[in-house]
Amino acid sequence: MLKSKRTPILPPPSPEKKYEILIDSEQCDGCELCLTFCPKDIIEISEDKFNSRMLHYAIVIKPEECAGCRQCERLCPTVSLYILETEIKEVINNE
Amino acid sequence: MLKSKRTPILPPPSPEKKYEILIDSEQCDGCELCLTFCPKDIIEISEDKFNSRMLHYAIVIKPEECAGCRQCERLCPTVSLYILETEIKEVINNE
Amino acid sequence: MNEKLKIRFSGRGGQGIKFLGSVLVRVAMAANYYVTLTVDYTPSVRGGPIFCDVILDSAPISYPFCDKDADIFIAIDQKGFERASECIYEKTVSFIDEHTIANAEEIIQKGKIHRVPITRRADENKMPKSANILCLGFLSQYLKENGKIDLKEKYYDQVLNSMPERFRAINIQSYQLGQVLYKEYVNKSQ
Amino acid sequence: MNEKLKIRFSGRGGQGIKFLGSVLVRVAMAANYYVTLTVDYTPSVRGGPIFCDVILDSAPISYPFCDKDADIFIAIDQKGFERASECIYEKTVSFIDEHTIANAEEIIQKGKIHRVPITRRADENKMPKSANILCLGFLSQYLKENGKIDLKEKYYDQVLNSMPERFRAINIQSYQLGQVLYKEYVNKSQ
Amino acid sequence: MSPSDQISIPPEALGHPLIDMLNLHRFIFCPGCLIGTVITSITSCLKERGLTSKDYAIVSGIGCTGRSSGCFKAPAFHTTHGRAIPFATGIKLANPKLKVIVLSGDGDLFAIGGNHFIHAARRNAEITVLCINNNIYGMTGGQVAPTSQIGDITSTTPYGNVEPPFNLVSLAAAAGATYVARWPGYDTLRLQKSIFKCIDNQGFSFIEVLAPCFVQYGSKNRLGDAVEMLEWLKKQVRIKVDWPPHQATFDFKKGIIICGEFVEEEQEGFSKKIEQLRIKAQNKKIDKLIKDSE
Amino acid sequence: MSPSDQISIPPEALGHPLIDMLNLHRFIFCPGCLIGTVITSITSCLKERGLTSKDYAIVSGIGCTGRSSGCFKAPAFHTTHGRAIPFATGIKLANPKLKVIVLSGDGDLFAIGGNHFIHAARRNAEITVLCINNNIYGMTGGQVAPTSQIGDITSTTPYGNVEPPFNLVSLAAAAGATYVARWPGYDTLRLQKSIFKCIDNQGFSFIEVLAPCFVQYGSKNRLGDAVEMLEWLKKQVRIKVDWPPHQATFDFKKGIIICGEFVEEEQEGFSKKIEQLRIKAQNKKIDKLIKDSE
Amino acid sequence: MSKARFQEKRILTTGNYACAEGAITAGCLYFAGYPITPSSEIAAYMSRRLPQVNGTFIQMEDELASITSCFGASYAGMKAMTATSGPGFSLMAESIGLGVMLEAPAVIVTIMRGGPSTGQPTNASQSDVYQTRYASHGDYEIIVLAPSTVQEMYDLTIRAFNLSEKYRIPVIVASDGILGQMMEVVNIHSNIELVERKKPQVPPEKYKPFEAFDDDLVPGMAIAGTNYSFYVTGLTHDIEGNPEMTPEAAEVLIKRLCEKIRKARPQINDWEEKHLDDANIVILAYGINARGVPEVVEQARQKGYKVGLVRLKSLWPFPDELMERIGQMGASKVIVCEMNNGMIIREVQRFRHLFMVSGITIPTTIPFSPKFIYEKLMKEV
Amino acid sequence: MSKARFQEKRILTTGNYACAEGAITAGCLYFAGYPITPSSEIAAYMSRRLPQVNGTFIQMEDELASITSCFGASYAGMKAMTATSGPGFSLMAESIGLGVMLEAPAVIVTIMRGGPSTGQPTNASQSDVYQTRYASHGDYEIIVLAPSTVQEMYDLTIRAFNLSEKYRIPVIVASDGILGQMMEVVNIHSNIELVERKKPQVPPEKYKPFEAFDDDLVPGMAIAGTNYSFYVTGLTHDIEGNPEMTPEAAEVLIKRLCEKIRKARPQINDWEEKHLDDANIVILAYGINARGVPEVVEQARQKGYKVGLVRLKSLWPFPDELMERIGQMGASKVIVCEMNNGMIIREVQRFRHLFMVSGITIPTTIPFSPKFIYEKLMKEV
Ligand SMILES: Cc1ncc(C[n+]2csc(CCOP(=O)(O)OP(=O)(O)O)c2C)c(N)n1
Ligand SMILES: Cc1ncc(C[n+]2csc(CCOP(=O)(O)OP(=O)(O)O)c2C)c(N)n1
Ligand code: SF4
Ligand code: SF4
Ligand code: SF4
Ligand code: SF4
Ligand code: SF4
Ligand code: SF4
Ligand SMILES: [Mg+2]
Ligand SMILES: [Mg+2]
Repeated sequence: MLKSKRTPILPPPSPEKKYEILIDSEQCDGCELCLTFCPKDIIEISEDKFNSRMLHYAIVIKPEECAGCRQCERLCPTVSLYILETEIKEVINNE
Repeated sequence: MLKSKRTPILPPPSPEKKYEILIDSEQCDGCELCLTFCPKDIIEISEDKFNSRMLHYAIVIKPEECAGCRQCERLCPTVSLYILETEIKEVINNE
Repeated sequence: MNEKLKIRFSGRGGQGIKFLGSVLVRVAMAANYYVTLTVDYTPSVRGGPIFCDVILDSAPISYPFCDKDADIFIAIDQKGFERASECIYEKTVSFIDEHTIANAEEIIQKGKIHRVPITRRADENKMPKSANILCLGFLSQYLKENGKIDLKEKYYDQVLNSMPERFRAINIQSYQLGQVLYKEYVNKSQ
Repeated sequence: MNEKLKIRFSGRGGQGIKFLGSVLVRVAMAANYYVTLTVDYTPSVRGGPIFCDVILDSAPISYPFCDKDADIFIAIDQKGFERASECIYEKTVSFIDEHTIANAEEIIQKGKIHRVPITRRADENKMPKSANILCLGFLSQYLKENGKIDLKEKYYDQVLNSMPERFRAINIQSYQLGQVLYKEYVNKSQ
Repeated sequence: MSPSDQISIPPEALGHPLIDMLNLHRFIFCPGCLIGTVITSITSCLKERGLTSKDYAIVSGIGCTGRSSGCFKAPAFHTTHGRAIPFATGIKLANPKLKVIVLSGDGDLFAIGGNHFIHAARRNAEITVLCINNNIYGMTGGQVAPTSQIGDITSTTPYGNVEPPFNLVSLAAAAGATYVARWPGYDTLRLQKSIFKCIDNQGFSFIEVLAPCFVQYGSKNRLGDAVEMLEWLKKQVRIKVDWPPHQATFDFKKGIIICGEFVEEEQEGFSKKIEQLRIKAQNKKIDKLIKDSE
Repeated sequence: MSPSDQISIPPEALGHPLIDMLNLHRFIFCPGCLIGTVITSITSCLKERGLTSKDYAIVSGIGCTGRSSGCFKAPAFHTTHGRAIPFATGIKLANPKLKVIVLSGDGDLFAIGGNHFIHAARRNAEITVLCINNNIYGMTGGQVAPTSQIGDITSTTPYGNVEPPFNLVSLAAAAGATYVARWPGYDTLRLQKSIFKCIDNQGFSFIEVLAPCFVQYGSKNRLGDAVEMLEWLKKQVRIKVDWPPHQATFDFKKGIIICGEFVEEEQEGFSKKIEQLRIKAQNKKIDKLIKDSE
Repeated sequence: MSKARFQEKRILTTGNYACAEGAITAGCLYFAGYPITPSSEIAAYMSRRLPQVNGTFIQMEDELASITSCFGASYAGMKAMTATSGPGFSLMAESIGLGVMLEAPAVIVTIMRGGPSTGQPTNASQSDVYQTRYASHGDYEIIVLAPSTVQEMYDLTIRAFNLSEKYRIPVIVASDGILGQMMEVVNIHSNIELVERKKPQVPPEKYKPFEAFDDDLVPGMAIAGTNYSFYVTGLTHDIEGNPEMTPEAAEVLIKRLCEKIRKARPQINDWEEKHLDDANIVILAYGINARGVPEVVEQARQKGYKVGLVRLKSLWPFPDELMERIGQMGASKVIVCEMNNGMIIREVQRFRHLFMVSGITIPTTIPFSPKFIYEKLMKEV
Repeated sequence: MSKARFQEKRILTTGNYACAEGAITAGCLYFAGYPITPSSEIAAYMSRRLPQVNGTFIQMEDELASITSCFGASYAGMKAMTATSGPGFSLMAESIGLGVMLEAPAVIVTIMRGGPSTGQPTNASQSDVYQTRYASHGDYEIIVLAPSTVQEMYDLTIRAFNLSEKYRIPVIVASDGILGQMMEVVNIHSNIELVERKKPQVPPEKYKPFEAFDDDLVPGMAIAGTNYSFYVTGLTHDIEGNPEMTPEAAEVLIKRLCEKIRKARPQINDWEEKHLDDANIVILAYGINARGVPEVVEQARQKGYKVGLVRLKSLWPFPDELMERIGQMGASKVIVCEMNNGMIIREVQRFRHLFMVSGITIPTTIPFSPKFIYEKLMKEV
């Protein structure tokens, strides 16, 4: 495992937004890029699960801490990962 | 004709040497390079003579003033011209 | 009559299928057979299908491919399987990975098909990259117990031991794992 | 019978031989003949040999070269002459430059050979580069006086006058010089 | 969202915002290879600029990166090895309205294709060239590239490479490119900023993207797996502003790679100039010209 | 010696000191073309260094300058258009004792042959490349070259050239040449000094010799005859010392051409490095290697 | 097919200029080339003419770039052309294969000069005839036309564009140094048929770049800058353009690519014939070297010899059917005249079961004169 | 001719390695190449081996450079080789002509893969057979060998060097992706005949680089770094190397260059034959695709069919004499089997006056299996 996981890009704090990290595990290669560059250690590679190509894929371990910086999304080389952003206020209004 | 004929390369003064300018007029193209860059105006293109290719060739008009800088020799693109250098002293000695 | 054996291994790029074949032909050569190894592969990015045919013969070999006449077919990847399975005929014994290959039975419908957890076993043993040599051990055990030709353990040993030091231990381990898997498998299925 | 005339011009690169040919075919086209012009040349550095064949015919032309059947051969350079002279046969009338070509008589030995001071005359008149159009004038005069076909002065005029302005005067002058040369030459040699 | 939920999300359902602009089945790169990252970076820039597939064309040569063009849902061209740039030039000149992007490998663009690169840069042809510099020939099995460093072990330098690499940034600048940048492939934010500039630049633009191939380059030179190599790369990267291109050091041995934007110049592009020629030409009389050239 | 005497001196009798090293009948250049001058300059340097034809080889590509190799009495090679440098590289590597000189045109070396140039420079292959830059394709009838200047009229730019030229000096430097100079062709003294340095340099050396073609370039751009053009050239030349290569302006329109020596570096040459590889290789065991690669 | 109207006229011009003007007539708007004797005048002419008609001329850094950029331009919707001669054609070898695979229309003019290698740059030859057919690696069919007159330099260049658009394939006009440089009168017709490439036959969502719906096996061609997205590749591919690495995929694709040309042979093959009905001996020639033959045939006929003439105006695909017809019509011998060491004669020899084949095949640079051919003929009658 | 001694041994290796080791055996000291699947292992092997034997390996910037630098090395006295596959060979087209003109010995290995264009890089094919013969412009003859086994990859590479040195011409070894990658046992013989190029036969003052004194029409070759001065050019030249632009010069030179190979056909042509004496049908194949044929022939013979076999080991110059012999011996049909759309079959068709010709010519990437050939054969008997 890596010693330094942080990238210099700091996520902007944003209390009004909620982020969902969506991962397509069939598409995911388990390459670890997303988690390596995530400033918040939110993603992990599953130790036991694997997809049909026998690849252990990425899973989200603490979605609530996501800062929405989208570094993972931009990096994912297989287009498997996507940050779904919802305005918390709006959500409340709608309910 | 050219306005400036001088090149920046000055011939070294050399009283003990004599220079003969040998030109192969069959080989000469009459291109004027030698005379253009000669600092002493020693060569000219013949106005009336021409060689078998109908080219008016270079002739020497005042050989005695040649400074032996060999600029003409180095420039001649047809290897038609050659400066024969003789040490005047030696010549005297030999005589 | 000639002693002759035709084997096809298939997988995907990066699984070391060609290496597996080359180890086997080396063993066979040590055991004094004529051998050929041919490879069918795709560019080395992200695991395209690959298969290789190994032929052992007591006489010189002319045509070096399986042509719907493989004695043994081993497949450890879906795409490789799909591309390679046309080698099978009524007498082929196929060992098909249990996890990585779907609907093998539908596609093949010929010969004898065994499902074996090859890649899973390698993965479980933390050496997913050694599934190829695991296959070798598996095959050697099969040949010993059922094959037309048994290449003799000592030749396997000889070749495995001549490998560069840094790979030797893991290869021998995978090889043995393969032998164990076969025995387990046989126990389970028979 | 067809009216047909085959002419070859030869010289060296830079003498404008191809241009000469192209002017002549233009004249002939104006005079309503079928024409072809073919060129044989070498790279444009320092005057390699060049020749061009002009064919005028009252009927369509198939083979566009002189093939030991030139009616007229004009040569103004040694190398060009050497390369081109095989067009000559018993009936060819050759006009060979007096100064630039040696031993033409030895090489040709066929047809009628005239020696003409073409390049010298151009040089003397300070237009060494116009020897080609001088040839045209010379030829036109010859055709007028002796040729199988006379292309008529008006067509020459028409083509010469349609040239770009900056060349027109000198070309017309050279053309006339050529005509004069022919007349002088004829007076001298007959 | 719990891990187990994820297994069933198919790509379409995932709703990735770029999915409509990409052909996922043509992502054939090794797990962790940044080629995929660069593809999505370009795609998001195109999307953000509001460009659709009728506005651009993607051209690549041959190699791992060469396979990238097929990943774009667009007019996408997989040409011959080294010839992406002239192909792209043809497209651009025939339809100057298109944004033409060349995405190819270091070997493709700078070994066999080097001449086209310098000439397109010289001409200031309005194309954007992104080079994925993985320091090796990935596709063909890890042979030395003109970007491999001295001492590198590759399939064809078993005793260590003795040829100094090109500095792509200096070369591009010397050849005349009007936009030149270099970024590590993981630095997607800066990379995307740069891609925007390329798209907007009215001349030849070049970005060198660092993405050393862990499969062919890393393994032979014992630099670890995909992630370890990026970490190793990261330590060497120095981002500079206004740095002169001929001093844009790229040296794995010294551990220094200067990144940044090195050239940013406004120069009228080639197709614009051709447009002007047409106007010039049309002011002359046709018939006269035909005669002239006869 | 009176003019009339000269007519009868045949080349042999003239006793020109270089006559034995040259093939006069292969001087086929236009009267006043400096290609001949450069040939004799090289020859006198070789002679002065005491080198004979077994010590060197001359290679050229195709073009007017391409015809120059035949002028040398030496192993002399007239190759294919653009390929003089790889041919020369082969000679050098096969026999590193030879001085290998490439003498070719700007189109040959930098249009079609540009890639070989930058790669040989990068490798620091020990060859000397002299480019006669006449700003045009001479041999084929005056088409635009990558050295023609903006606005130039040529056979293929009847409305004026719109492509900026390469700066050969900057390009050579950026590609990695270890000796780079530029001289006007008439400045034979400085040129010869430079040629000596090339011969002595243990790496890739490059001299750009300015010799605008009056036949194809001069005439179309109304710059006068051979002599007038040189005069025109002379006015623009500025000789500089220690000038950085990326600022070596060459601009006929501004009338400034910076000449001088721009790079002079000691770097071990390519064939020397290959020699070292051999030693390395021979310390490993052959049989083991064969097995490795199986 | 569209009719275009031009101003009828007669111009005296060279083969190279006629070729270039033919391209303009055909609608060529893009020329990328690299100068080479004896083709350079085509580039020079295009550099003047194209900007006048809103076209684009570019002199590339070499021939590799020239041909490739033509395919790029073609895929951006322009009719594109390049011109070269043997050495440059050699450099185009690789990308010609790309053109075949991408099914990109483009015209390549090659003005044959003396070879091999640099050879005789200013001289003519017919020694690149096999090169035009087989220079590129892999199995492919290609179309090669062979003009004999300056008029045909014009006409066949137009035809080359038409065939290229129709069959989506690079078409080669193989001329030579003499024809390129020589001057003759060209009649510019007022009514010229121009062919435009087939457009996509389905909307963008359904479009597959290599799906051929019609009998001609030619898929509709989308171009960049429209609403169509497509991926085209030099790799063996399926109808969607996906790289496919199976033997079956290779067979399917290559067979279609070859078959679309093979089956169109009746439309493509073109020749002039004379006196074939009763000919006992047929002289077969093409290009500039055919110029001496008509005279010979007339002369021989006058002497009572039953001699016929075939002048090929298209060289490839080779007109097998014509050979068979010559056999059926009863000729007992075909004499092939070519300015090379024997190329087309090898194709004709494939029909030695139908007639004897002899050749006047000389690697020279001047077309055979009527006298020379007649002499040789007399030895064969 | 010299005998070289090597350590006798048997090694299990791939075709590409065997080829490379064959080159080393033959005395190759220079390799310049550019990687391309499926030939790259040759370069990789050479990069290891050459420095061990004091040779030089260089990976060039492209194939244009690779082949040209081989000719340079050759003229500096080294035996030189390059290896590539179709796309790279296409790029070598121009300079192959240079090699022919300079009469520079060198060996070019082409490992055929699926084409055209990028095609199927990892698959085998035989579709570059015509390219090996005709890629370059101009009239020339060339030698092409076609190995069928890994052993022949070794043997024929050595032979390629020998022929190349003997006739001073680039010699091509045309193999394919399967053979290059496959493993078999190679016997390394202890006694191998090696040929070295003819040296200048006169002292430096009298030396003319293209003057051939002997019947074989091969001039002695001077190299750089000796006392010989010489000028060699790709332009048409006289015996001194002076560029000569006359038709006569072209004819003289080209005829000699072609003739030196044509007249050596009996020495160059090489094939394996079986059962020709009484064969009614002959199966002709070559390269990897010949591997299935022996089984078929034996099987057919067992069934009583008079089937014979010819396996070409050299493709070019094409063995016309062999065809004539097949005709004389009474075969009524020749079936050509090749993994392409029909190439060598066109050559064989030139002998249709002697026998019928049919073909199994498929642009596939897998060699024909015995079963498949047998089936087809049964339709022909
Ligand atoms: C003419 C030709 N020569 C060689 C090749 C083989 N080839 C394919 S890709 C490649 C190099 C790839 O390197 P690079 O461009 O760096 O791409 P990468 O795979 O590293 O992304 C080579 C040599 C080819 N396809 N065509
Ligand atoms: C492959 C190829 N393309 C084109 C040519 C034609 N050609 C010969 S020389 C030349 C350019 C010459 O220009 P340059 O190198 O500048 O030499 P110069 O004549 O100006 O000295 C060209 C395009 C050729 N011989 N081979
Ligand atoms: S970056 Fe993408 S492919 Fe890699 S582990 Fe994360 S989600 Fe999976
Ligand atoms: S957006 Fe991605 S990288 Fe950023 S914090 Fe959330 S999970 Fe981590
Ligand atoms: S050596 Fe030549 S240039 Fe110098 S002064 Fe004498 S004649 Fe003039
Ligand atoms: S430089 Fe040489 S060729 Fe020119 S005029 Fe002088 S002597 Fe004659
Ligand atoms: S081989 Fe290297 S460059 Fe190619 S896809 Fe794999 S990691 Fe990426
Ligand atoms: S055309 Fe120009 S470059 Fe060529 S020889 Fe003449 S003057 Fe020199
Ligand atoms: Mg790379
Ligand atoms: Mg030039």
